[in-house]
Amino acid sequence: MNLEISIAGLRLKNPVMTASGTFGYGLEYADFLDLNSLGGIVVKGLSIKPSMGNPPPRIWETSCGMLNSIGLQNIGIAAFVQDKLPLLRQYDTTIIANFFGNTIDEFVQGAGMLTEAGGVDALELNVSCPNKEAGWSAFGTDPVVLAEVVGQVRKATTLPLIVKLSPNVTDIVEMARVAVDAGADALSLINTLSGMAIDIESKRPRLANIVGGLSGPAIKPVAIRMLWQVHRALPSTPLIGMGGIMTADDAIEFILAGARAVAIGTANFVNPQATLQVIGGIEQYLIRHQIEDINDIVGGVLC
Amino acid sequence: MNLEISIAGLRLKNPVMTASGTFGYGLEYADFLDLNSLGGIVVKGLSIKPSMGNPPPRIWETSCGMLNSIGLQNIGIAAFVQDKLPLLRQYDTTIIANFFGNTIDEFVQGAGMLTEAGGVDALELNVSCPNKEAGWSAFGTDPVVLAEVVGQVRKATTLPLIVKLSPNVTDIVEMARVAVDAGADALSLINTLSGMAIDIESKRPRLANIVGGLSGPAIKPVAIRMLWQVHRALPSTPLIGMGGIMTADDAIEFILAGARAVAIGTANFVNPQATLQVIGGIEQYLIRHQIEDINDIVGGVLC
Amino acid sequence: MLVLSPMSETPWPHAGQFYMIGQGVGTLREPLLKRPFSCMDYRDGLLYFMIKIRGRLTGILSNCTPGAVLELIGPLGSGFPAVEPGERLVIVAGGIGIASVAMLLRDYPEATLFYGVRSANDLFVDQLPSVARSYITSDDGSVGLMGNVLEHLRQYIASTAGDMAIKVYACGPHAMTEQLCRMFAVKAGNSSETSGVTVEAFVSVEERMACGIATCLGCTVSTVDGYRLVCKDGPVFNVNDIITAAHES
Amino acid sequence: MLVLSPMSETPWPHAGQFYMIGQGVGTLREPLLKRPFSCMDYRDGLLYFMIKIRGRLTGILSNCTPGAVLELIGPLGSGFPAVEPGERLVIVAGGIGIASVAMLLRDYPEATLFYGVRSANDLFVDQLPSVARSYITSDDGSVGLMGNVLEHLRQYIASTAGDMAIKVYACGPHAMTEQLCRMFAVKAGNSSETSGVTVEAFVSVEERMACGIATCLGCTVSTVDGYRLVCKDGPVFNVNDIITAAHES
Ligand SMILES: Cc1cc2nc3c(=O)[nH]c(=O)nc-3n(C[C@H](O)[C@H](O)[C@H](O)COP(=O)(O)OP(=O)(O)OC[C@H]3O[C@@H](n4cnc5c(N)ncnc54)[C@H](O)[C@@H]3O)c2cc1C
Ligand SMILES: Cc1cc2nc3c(=O)[nH]c(=O)nc-3n(C[C@H](O)[C@H](O)[C@H](O)COP(=O)(O)OP(=O)(O)OC[C@H]3O[C@@H](n4cnc5c(N)ncnc54)[C@H](O)[C@@H]3O)c2cc1C
Ligand SMILES: Cc1cc2nc3c(=O)[nH]c(=O)nc-3n(C[C@H](O)[C@H](O)[C@H](O)COP(=O)(O)O)c2cc1C
Ligand SMILES: Cc1cc2nc3c(=O)[nH]c(=O)nc-3n(C[C@H](O)[C@H](O)[C@H](O)COP(=O)(O)O)c2cc1C
Ligand code: FES
Ligand code: FES
Repeated sequence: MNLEISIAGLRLKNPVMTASGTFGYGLEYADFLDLNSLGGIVVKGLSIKPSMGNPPPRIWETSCGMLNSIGLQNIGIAAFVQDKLPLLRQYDTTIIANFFGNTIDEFVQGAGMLTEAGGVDALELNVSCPNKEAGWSAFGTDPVVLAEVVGQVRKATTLPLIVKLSPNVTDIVEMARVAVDAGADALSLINTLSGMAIDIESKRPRLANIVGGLSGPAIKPVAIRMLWQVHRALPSTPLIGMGGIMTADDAIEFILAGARAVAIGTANFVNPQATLQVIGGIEQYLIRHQIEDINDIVGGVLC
Repeated sequence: MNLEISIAGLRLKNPVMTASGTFGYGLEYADFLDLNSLGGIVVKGLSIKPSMGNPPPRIWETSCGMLNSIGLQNIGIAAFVQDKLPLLRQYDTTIIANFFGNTIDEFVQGAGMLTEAGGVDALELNVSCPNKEAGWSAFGTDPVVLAEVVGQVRKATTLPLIVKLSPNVTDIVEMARVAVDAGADALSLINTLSGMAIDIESKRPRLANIVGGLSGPAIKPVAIRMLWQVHRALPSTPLIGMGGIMTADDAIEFILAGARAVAIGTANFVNPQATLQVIGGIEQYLIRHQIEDINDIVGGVLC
Repeated sequence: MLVLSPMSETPWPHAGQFYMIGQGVGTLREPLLKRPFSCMDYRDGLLYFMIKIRGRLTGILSNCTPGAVLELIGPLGSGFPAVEPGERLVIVAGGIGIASVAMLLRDYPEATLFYGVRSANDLFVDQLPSVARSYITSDDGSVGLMGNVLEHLRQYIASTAGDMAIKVYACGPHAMTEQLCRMFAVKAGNSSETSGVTVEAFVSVEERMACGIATCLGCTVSTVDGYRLVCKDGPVFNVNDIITAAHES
Repeated sequence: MLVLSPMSETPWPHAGQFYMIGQGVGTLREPLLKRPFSCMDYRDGLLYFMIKIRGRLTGILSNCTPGAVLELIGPLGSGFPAVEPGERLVIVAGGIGIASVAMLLRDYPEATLFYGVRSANDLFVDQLPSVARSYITSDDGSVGLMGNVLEHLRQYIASTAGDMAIKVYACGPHAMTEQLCRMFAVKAGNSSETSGVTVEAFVSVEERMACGIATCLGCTVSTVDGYRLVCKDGPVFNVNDIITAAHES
């Protein structure tokens, strides 16, 4: 049975990765599972300078989901490259650096720093965080700005470039096309939906940042729909599916919709070994359905 | 204590209405509750001709939500006016007709028929059903088309005009502005999010129509966020909030975010008396917080 | 087997009617929606259901301990039509479909039952009222006759002489419903199969439901009169009316 | 009171450490996320928790019957620092905050306890180890001394002569944490209040948590060194370090 897949020229031993921001810098989970088992580790979104993120409270649980307004707190690319990357590299898994900037220049500079560092296998360009200032969201929601940032970053790196799309758009297929045309080798979808909750006793928003990103099982139907739409429009573009995956069954739903790989996010908080259980469950599914190669079911939904 | 509110010139005895498509033509629920207690009844989306809707299966339950692809099956405006409206009118509540067309002409004609019929208190223009053909969705997602359809319908009716917005857009505030500028007296938000689910055993979509509309508690954070954004941008426009309301606490969350009225959708299926419990719970909340008038807390979130 | 004691007065159901059953644990409900289940019997003020564990809600129901409080709406739907004097009733059940026809066994003890299961493990005869004649079949032959229940039904009807009209009341999986429609629907032009005896067949069909009370319009089935609602116009339909049976949901 | 028997070997916790506890009912989880709870005691291979019903998960925990299987991760966080010889320990608890300091009562029987509750109903003394001296206060005077627990603490410290340094270890609601910071933080410039005696105060702070293991970055608290994580850098912080205590969540 073959679980190996290839995304943008990278070979992953299995299609299960971690979603950025839900697995720290990877090392935090070494006590809970063998990191060598993972298809890939996508680290917390990095920026050229360390970033404090948003004020607390930063999380609130909603029905079958959670809102977060972490605001891309991170130690900065330099500290990541120096303190975390060498340790991460000791594991036999693919390391993908999720990163962002506050301006196109910062995006370009970040891509350059991560490329030169060596040891990073691919970049995931985050243009889709709903917790940044209003102006920032243009990177992920305005096709013209998206084309510009992807195009510039493309020129700044020789690494495989994954663009992580925002679901908070009218037409996900248009955004996917723009990203691919501007040089993306693969696409990740979806990031969180923009949401809000209010404490009716204190009358205050549950998050200090007022709005936050909704993740977890609640958003899975939206994620599956977007993934399927993008796969149908761009069948040869490798897609990494995420949004509410808790079990292997959820992961297979994404693969049937057209994902070549999947990423586990919120589920890591619920169960630190969620990734391993998903990998094991995918194997069971393939055995039960007598499928030799995971690649045979990518996009296999019968419509 | 005052629960009465006013929306687009209509006085509702309380802010709790039913969401279109989840309460039939109202009469179906007469066995379960006293329809006179409701602030308003919004009937299933009507069209100038009867419509069959989409093939089955049409529903699938997801995590804290449900997908539906009913596809606006309805008996047509003529049958509604003749068979249902006279019976509905016997109740002391506000009757709002949700309606749609397949072309702008049909929208206009529908508005005309419902206006002439007499007995309908207001129109709710549905431009936001995610279960129609791809082209149709332009009514709810393309600002130019939205302006056109709202403007034309505005000219065709003297009734208060509520426009029901789609959440499947990049910028809900822009759509709200366009609808109000084109003549909407009030806005309803949100309709369902476009979603999809796949049966991994049969590899078929759970819905024959492939995609459907996601409703229920899963979408509440998205609905609250959109409602708050629109209220902030258009503080004087009356808003009807909906999306995942199951309890009075949920309803109050919408009211604090800026809704003058709320509509109960999926919850009617879970509990046919959900509307009554929400009304009762709002009263309790006002008593507990010593609030004299429900209008005093509309938009009262402290940000 | 789920036995419920209604907490308020409720009319008793007819054979073929169903209830929407949901869990009522305050505001945290997962799954949210109620699910339809046929009532198989009522006695001593209790309602009896036979439920196969299929997924989310049935999984929760199977873990319910005595005293658990559930929410239920019903009885709903049309049920099987009454059998007229001079008609012979043949009841056909496939798998858990037995739950939907079980009340008929009680109401018509002189009926004949055809009951097909996959294997002996799927059989619940001990909980059923007995009828005059019953033919049990299993796919693997582990209980009763081996083979498809409808094959045995076909032979039975073919060998039935006499002028008594036959009513067939059936409930089973999708494939069985489809085959019954082909066997007995007049429109299909193969009423010859019934070899002279007048056979009128009714099936109870399954479709996913959200409301159970004709408001969500979720439970449609294609009939000669267009889409009909399983929860209101059914769940029992004449095979002549059904165009495409509800899919395997 | 929740008593858990770990299903695999686990290190025992220190006073002030906590566990993330969640319900493990297969794939249907509502709420999804685990919640943090301090371990108040362990003995005979069992972990003891004292839990106040607040909302979703605590509601479910309160309905758990013996034998229920829960998921838990821990022990987590830093706990209270060890008290050095020659230091006098004063333990301060507000309401359910008693759960976070309870293990200190066991470890330091010579300590002094200040325990403030709203009213007699909120008191759980019978389940606590006894300490040398304890002062119980209640807002309504229904048990112990009437009034704010920190007022009594202030008087106690003011009246405490001697050269023994005092360690104050505290846990309570937001407002109490804030007031403790104002009372004891050196930076606040009011160390005079401690009237000559050296007082070093530590509080266990609460913040909403998703992971408990420093990956979600959800549980930040503002300190003089910027944001720190309650789950990793805390939950116990020196009052000198805290800028704004965690909000009432
Ligand atoms: C009128 C009517 C009467 C019924 N009477 C009975 C009865 O007496 N006893 C009984 O056990 N069941 C009966 N059913 C079927 C019952 O409603 C389903 O088994 C139930 O809805 C499954 O709920 P779940 O939450 O466990 O499954 P879900 O978690 O919703 O689904 C789990 C899996 O089961 C499949 N599934 C769901 N519903 C059905 C279905 N109806 N048929 C086949 N597969 C399905 C789904 O495709 C899914 O893959 C009846 C159905 C109808 C419409
Ligand atoms: C390190 C640490 C140790 C803790 N130890 C204990 C303990 O030993 N015993 C104990 O009973 N609790 C303890 N808590 C608090 C406990 O985690 C919360 O009570 C719990 O998360 C509430 O979960 P819920 O699902 O019931 O509430 P939810 O349904 O999530 O929320 C219900 C309501 O309670 C409020 N709420 C939620 N969490 C808190 C909170 N932490 N403080 C105040 N209000 C809150 C919310 O604002 C909401 O309005 C501790 C917290 C931390 C951070
Ligand atoms: C606490 C938290 C932090 C996140 N941080 C990032 C981030 O830094 N960069 C990013 O691209 N996505 C981030 N995400 C989004 C996730 O990677 C993922 O796209 C999203 O949560 C949907 O997947 P899920 O439902 O499995 O969590 C974050 C999500 C959560 C819940
Ligand atoms: C089964 C179903 C049918 C619906 N039909 C309509 C409709 O005809 N017209 C309309 O404007 N909205 C329709 N809606 C959307 C609801 O009115 C409402 O906007 C949405 O479901 C969100 O609210 P909820 O989460 O409370 O259900 C339908 C929703 C459901 C679930
Ligand atoms: S189940 Fe809702 S219409 Fe039949
Ligand atoms: S709870 Fe996740 S970082 Fe502290």
